[in-house]
Amino acid sequence: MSNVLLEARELHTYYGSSHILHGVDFCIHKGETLGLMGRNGMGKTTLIRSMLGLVKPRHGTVSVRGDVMTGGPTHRIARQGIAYVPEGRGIFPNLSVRENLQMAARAGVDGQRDWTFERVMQTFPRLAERINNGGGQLSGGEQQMLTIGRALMTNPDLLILDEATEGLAPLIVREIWRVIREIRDSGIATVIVDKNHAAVTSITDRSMIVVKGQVVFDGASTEVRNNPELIQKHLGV
Amino acid sequence: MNPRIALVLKLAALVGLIVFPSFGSSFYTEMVAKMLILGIFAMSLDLLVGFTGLVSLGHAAYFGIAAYTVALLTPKYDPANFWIALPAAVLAAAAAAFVIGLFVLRTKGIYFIMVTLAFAQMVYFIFHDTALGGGSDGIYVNFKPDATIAGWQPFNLDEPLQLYYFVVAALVAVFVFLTLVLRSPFGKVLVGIRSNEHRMQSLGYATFRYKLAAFTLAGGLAGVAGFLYAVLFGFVTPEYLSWHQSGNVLMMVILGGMGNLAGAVIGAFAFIGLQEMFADWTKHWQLLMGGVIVAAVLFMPGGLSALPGRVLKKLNQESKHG
Amino acid sequence: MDFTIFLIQILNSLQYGLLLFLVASGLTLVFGIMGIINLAHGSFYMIGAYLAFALTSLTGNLMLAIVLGLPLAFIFGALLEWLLFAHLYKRDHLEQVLLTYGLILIFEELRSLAIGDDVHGVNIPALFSASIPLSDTLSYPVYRLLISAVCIALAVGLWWLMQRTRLGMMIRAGSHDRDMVQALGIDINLLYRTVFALGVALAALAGMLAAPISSVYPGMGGSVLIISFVIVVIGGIGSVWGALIAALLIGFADTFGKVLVPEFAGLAVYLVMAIVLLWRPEGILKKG
Amino acid sequence: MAEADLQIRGTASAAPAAQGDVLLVADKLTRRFGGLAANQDVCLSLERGMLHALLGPNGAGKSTCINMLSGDLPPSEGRILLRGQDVTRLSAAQRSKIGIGRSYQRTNIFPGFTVLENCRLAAQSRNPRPWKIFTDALGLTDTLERARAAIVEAGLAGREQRIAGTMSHGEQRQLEIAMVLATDAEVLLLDEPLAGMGSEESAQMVELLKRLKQNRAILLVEHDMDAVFAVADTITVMVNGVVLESGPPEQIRNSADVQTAYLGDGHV
Amino acid sequence: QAAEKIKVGLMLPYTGTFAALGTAITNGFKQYVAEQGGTLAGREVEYFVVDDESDPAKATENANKLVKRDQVDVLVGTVHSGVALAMAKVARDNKTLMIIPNAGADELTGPLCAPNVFRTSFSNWQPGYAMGKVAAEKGHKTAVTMSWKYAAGDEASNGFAKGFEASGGKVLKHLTLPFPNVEFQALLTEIASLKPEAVYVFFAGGGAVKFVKDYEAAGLKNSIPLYSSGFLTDGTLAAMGGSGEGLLTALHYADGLENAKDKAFRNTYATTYKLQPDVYAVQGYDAAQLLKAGLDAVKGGKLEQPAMIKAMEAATIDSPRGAFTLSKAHNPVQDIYLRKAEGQENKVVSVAAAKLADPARGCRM
Ligand SMILES: Nc1ncnc2c1ncn2[C@@H]1O[C@H](COP(=O)(O)OP(=O)(O)OP(=O)(O)O)[C@@H](O)[C@H]1O
Ligand SMILES: Nc1ncnc2c1ncn2[C@@H]1O[C@H](COP(=O)(O)OP(=O)(O)OP(=O)(O)O)[C@@H](O)[C@H]1O
Ligand SMILES: [Mg+2]
Ligand SMILES: [Mg+2]
Repeated sequence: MSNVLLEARELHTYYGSSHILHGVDFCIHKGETLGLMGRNGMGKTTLIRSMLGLVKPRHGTVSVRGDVMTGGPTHRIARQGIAYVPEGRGIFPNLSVRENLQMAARAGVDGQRDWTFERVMQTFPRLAERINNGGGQLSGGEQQMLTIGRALMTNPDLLILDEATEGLAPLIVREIWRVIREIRDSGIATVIVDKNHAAVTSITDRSMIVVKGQVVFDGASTEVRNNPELIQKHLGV
Repeated sequence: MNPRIALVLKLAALVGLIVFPSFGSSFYTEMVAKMLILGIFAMSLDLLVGFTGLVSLGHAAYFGIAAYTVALLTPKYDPANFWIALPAAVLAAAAAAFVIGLFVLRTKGIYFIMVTLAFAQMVYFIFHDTALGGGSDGIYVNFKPDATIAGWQPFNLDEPLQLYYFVVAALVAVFVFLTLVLRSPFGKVLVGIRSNEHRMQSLGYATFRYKLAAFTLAGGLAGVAGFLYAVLFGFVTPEYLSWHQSGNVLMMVILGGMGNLAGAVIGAFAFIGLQEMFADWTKHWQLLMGGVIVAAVLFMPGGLSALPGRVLKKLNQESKHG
Repeated sequence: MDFTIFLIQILNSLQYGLLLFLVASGLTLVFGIMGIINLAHGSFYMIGAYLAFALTSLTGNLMLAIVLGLPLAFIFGALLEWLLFAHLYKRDHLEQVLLTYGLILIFEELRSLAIGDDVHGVNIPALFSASIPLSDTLSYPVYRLLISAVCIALAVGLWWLMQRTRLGMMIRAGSHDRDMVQALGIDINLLYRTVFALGVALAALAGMLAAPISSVYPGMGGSVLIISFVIVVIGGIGSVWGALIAALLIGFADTFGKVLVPEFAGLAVYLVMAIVLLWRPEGILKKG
Repeated sequence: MAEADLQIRGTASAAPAAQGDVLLVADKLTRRFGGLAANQDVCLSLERGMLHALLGPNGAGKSTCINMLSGDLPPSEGRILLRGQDVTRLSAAQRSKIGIGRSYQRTNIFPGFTVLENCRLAAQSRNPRPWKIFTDALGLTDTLERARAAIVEAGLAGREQRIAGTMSHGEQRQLEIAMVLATDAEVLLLDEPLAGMGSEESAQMVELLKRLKQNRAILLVEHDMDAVFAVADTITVMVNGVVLESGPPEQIRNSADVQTAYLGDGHV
Repeated sequence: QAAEKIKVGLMLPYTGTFAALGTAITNGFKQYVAEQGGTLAGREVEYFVVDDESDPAKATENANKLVKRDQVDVLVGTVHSGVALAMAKVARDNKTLMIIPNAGADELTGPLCAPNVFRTSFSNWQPGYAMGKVAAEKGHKTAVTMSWKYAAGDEASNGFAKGFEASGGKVLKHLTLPFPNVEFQALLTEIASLKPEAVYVFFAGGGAVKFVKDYEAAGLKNSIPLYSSGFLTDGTLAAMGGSGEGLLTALHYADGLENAKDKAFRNTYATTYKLQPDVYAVQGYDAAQLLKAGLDAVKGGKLEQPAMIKAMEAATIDSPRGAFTLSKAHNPVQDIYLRKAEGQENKVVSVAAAKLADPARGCRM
């Protein structure tokens, strides 16, 4: 059996009549860490949402663990061990912190229950202090932690983090990078979208750069790190 | 839709309305007059629902208060003075909206819907349960208001045709008035409130006052409709204020397409027109009406006024693909 | 008012309040928690009452009728959700208003075509047809007390379902962000279908239980609709306890309104609602 | 309260840049949520020409502080002074009118409107006669110009006609800033303006902040330390609702307390 | 050359709460026409039907539909008083003949009476007054009245109070509850505390069923006798499931009248419509009779209203309820029966008030 977890071929996605993704190929293997980079509005989020079936791609295929599941249903794709931390936070403000976590809890595809409520609490002690508060009452950063914690409660094999460190204090960010490394070491694959390129390239194995809905680079992260022009050209730094 | 086409269509509709009485019988003329009045009523509600985002389920209260004002101002054996009755009716409605608005505008969303309903029900019961306006049986307006000033009578509402044109003129006036209001900075603020009231506040708009102004204005315009309705039919019943009436006018607004003044009028025409048509066909007309409404929701998102745009878009797409 | 009578009026208020909660319970679920605006709630109540009438005539026993009727109502609800409501979640809430308004008309007509426009009665099951004497002239029907008991059980059950089970959490989450719930691997469509059907079944149950005391007549749905909305809103959307408290409050307002200020009894309920919402613009027990 | 009294705003651009001109003062602000004191006796002062950064770990109370200053949240205790006048009891709208503008950490825009209309509405709030109901709003040319200028400054040029809600997350964050700029406020309270923006946009924003602060007073909450140290004149660090330390950037960078509580040592 | 057709506009409720009543009235009307061989006074009858939904807000327009659009010669309707009032205005304004086959608002043949407006049913005052008399005759000294808070309820209760107090009784209190609220418990408790010797109520339809059931369940049926206008038990006894047994009500019609006319009427009705006739069917039937009386006056010629009105005013209607004439105000002068509910029937007990005429206060005609 191949160890490709999630794969997209020739994806074309539209919002109404605007063509956003122009034939994107994507794949991620078990245990791999992948950085997804690009300027604002280039289509990173759209790519992720297309693969999860939250928007329906007009052409192309998405396969999960080898099964074609283009366009959803989202919950079945997610059940294949894929967890998603959306940009701009997707907490449920009308649920308490505890409920936000509990409602998502389930065993992984192989029955693993590495991530328990207690472990999430240990990872984000700040959440433990606010456990009975409504999700909507949390500070921005606390909400971000909650979203990540909630994703982990599903014991995923692939964790997709879309700007997961947005609004987090430097200490916590560092903690998150540490957790991601730990996750990688435990064999969970990760897709990271983040504006901190240095961090992304240093903890990922592979990097992709998206420009105007097309993949302009897909290769080892070391290559990006050693090639400032690449960053300069496509990411504008 | 292209604004120019829209304008042409509107003018064509207006011409249609003007020549209509020469084709329709007096009964149909009266029916169209009724639809136009409800069109005014629906536009006034659309100012709240479609533009300001305030879904009022008690709008019939202001309509009814104006109607009762005419009825109570009309002596038993004489007509009321038009120049007193109309302003009095509109002011009474606006004043009621202002006072009720002071209370209800403190709530939001679904709560707002319910509190407006509650206040309207209170007004309803005042007219239904007390002898003030003839109680549950209603009250007659035996004579239509007289517009004579100093011996000169600019128009005579007793004359069905003149009444009809008066209603058409009122509709046009309200339409133009609201169009101008919505184009103004004030109107833009209302639309902003609908989209994101909180941000409006932090941008420096005292939103409560704007909402209160809109609520009062809408109440007053509903009063114009209520006045005309009482004059047209000569009979006022508490049912004019019932929540069914509020619900119906809301349906007209949604069916026509919220946030579109012409849509509100179209909604009123469609709602009443379908009702009439089906009722003529069968005793079980409500079944057909219900079916049409359900179908409209499923297949016509955005209401009737969004339909031409959607059709055009579809045609465009097809011609592109073809 | 002498003291015994006063106590009896309090009992009346409580009992009526509980009955109102029963009627509003389906709406609490569908509207309060799932966020679906359902004007056809009254129709489901009416359908329940007519089901009770039809099935009681068939089986001769209300209890049996309820046992048969509940699954029917549930399936009916699931079908409706699948055919109609499922298409509207992403649209403006007001389109639900329009849709359910259309449904009211349809159901009322279908009822008229199928059963006619007569008034019908359903007998109280023999088991509960006794009365308990309260004063020299007045006694209290056991069946009403039974309904009150059912009502309390329902309130507890609903509360438990919504607040204590993961299912409840998922539903509440779904009312806020359907996409996110799906992305967590939950089949939101199935979930919503089930809960909507449950809401319909609850409304029908209310109709079935109320049939023997309220009788079964055309237009009966309309009378419960507004009061149910009032209760859910006063209670605070999303709160089962809030709805219960609101129902009791309305029970008191209505009962004492009729006795103490008969001229304005019609206003009483709405006055209470207006006052509560002006005092707490988000209901008595607002949920975050 | 007559709105006219409150119209004593000085137009930021017209006033000469006078350093050391204290505009906004937070005097012992306290805010409790139930048992939690999200802010306790917080004192801050914002001067014209200076950028004051407010740092702290997540949940420290930074947004709560901004909410109190902007009028979104009433303080439990304490006072807020604008140009020496007590404004504690004014509503958010009134404060905005007299020159306090803010951006939100959680994007807070008009999603159904175009970018231009978003900013035009912001600019229109400065219209001296907002109640005129028969003038064409789009005919108010200076309002329109101010809106366009703000869009350009926030780096959204060319995207005026995009529907705000259909833009990417980062673009929406840019719009969030553009709207504050369009109100032409003298005191800017910016809650994590750089969050969600790409590196290029961030860099532009830092330049913008440098320009803006010349004749305004700015309070900046931000977790991007490179940006903060590039623009801040004063830094206050909060932890658990109380001010831990306040002073010039160098002092903060070297403070041991701040290191352990917020910055952490070592790098990624 | 056949005489000109007569255009009859039926404006009745065919949907909503009163749908069954509207149907019964229509059936009765058509039955009489059928008995006359499908014609009235030799004229073919053309029907125009409008469902008034019992909605006063639409009433004027619905009436106009018949009067202005269809140009009917006579307007027949309706059940709901508020709707009937709006109709009467249209009839007066357009000088269209109108026959009211049910709505009982006193005003219609009181202050608002008109030469061209007739009623073949009753005024709310009539059964109330008759019942008041009977209650007092039965030796009750005190009574409580109860109804929804609307005009019909107030009028019926007033009638009762008049009849009761004229014969020496005293009404302690008039209890009301908002229409159409059916939670009676609070007021039943109030009755129990007032301890009157009799209770008079005015309810109909679903509310009537619920009231009677609640009255029994509260144990009041055995301690305080309940009296009512006949609508309480007309068409509702089956639904009451025994709770109504033995109730005394007053109305201008009853089961078991044992007159030939009634027997024939009932037989035909039952065979034609596969339904038992009720008071509403009778009222519809009599509306047709009254119309025929008018048409007879103009033979096959032009429909001259003055002649028709004169004939109608003078007519004696050979009704299944027993013959009746019309008062000056055009309301029936009729026997009001005391009836007792037995099984599904309201059996006549006696005549509660013979040839009772509505006082028609305020009628200037
Ligand atoms: N709902 C929508 N409707 C129409 N266009 C959209 C919609 N959502 C996104 N877009 C457009 O699609 C393009 C890609 O957006 P996307 O959110 O994928 O960008 P991104 O790379 O994730 O950017 P960011 O870093 O700012 O999050 C943008 O130009 C955006 O304006
Ligand atoms: N409405 C509320 N009810 C209860 N607690 C609240 C409320 N709003 C904020 N809090 C709590 O107050 C504390 C401070 O929140 P605040 O949003 O000010 O933090 P912050 O410093 O902005 O954090 P971040 O950097 O994560 O945005 C947090 O612990 C938060 O959970
Ligand atoms: Mg993105
Ligand atoms: Mg914050």
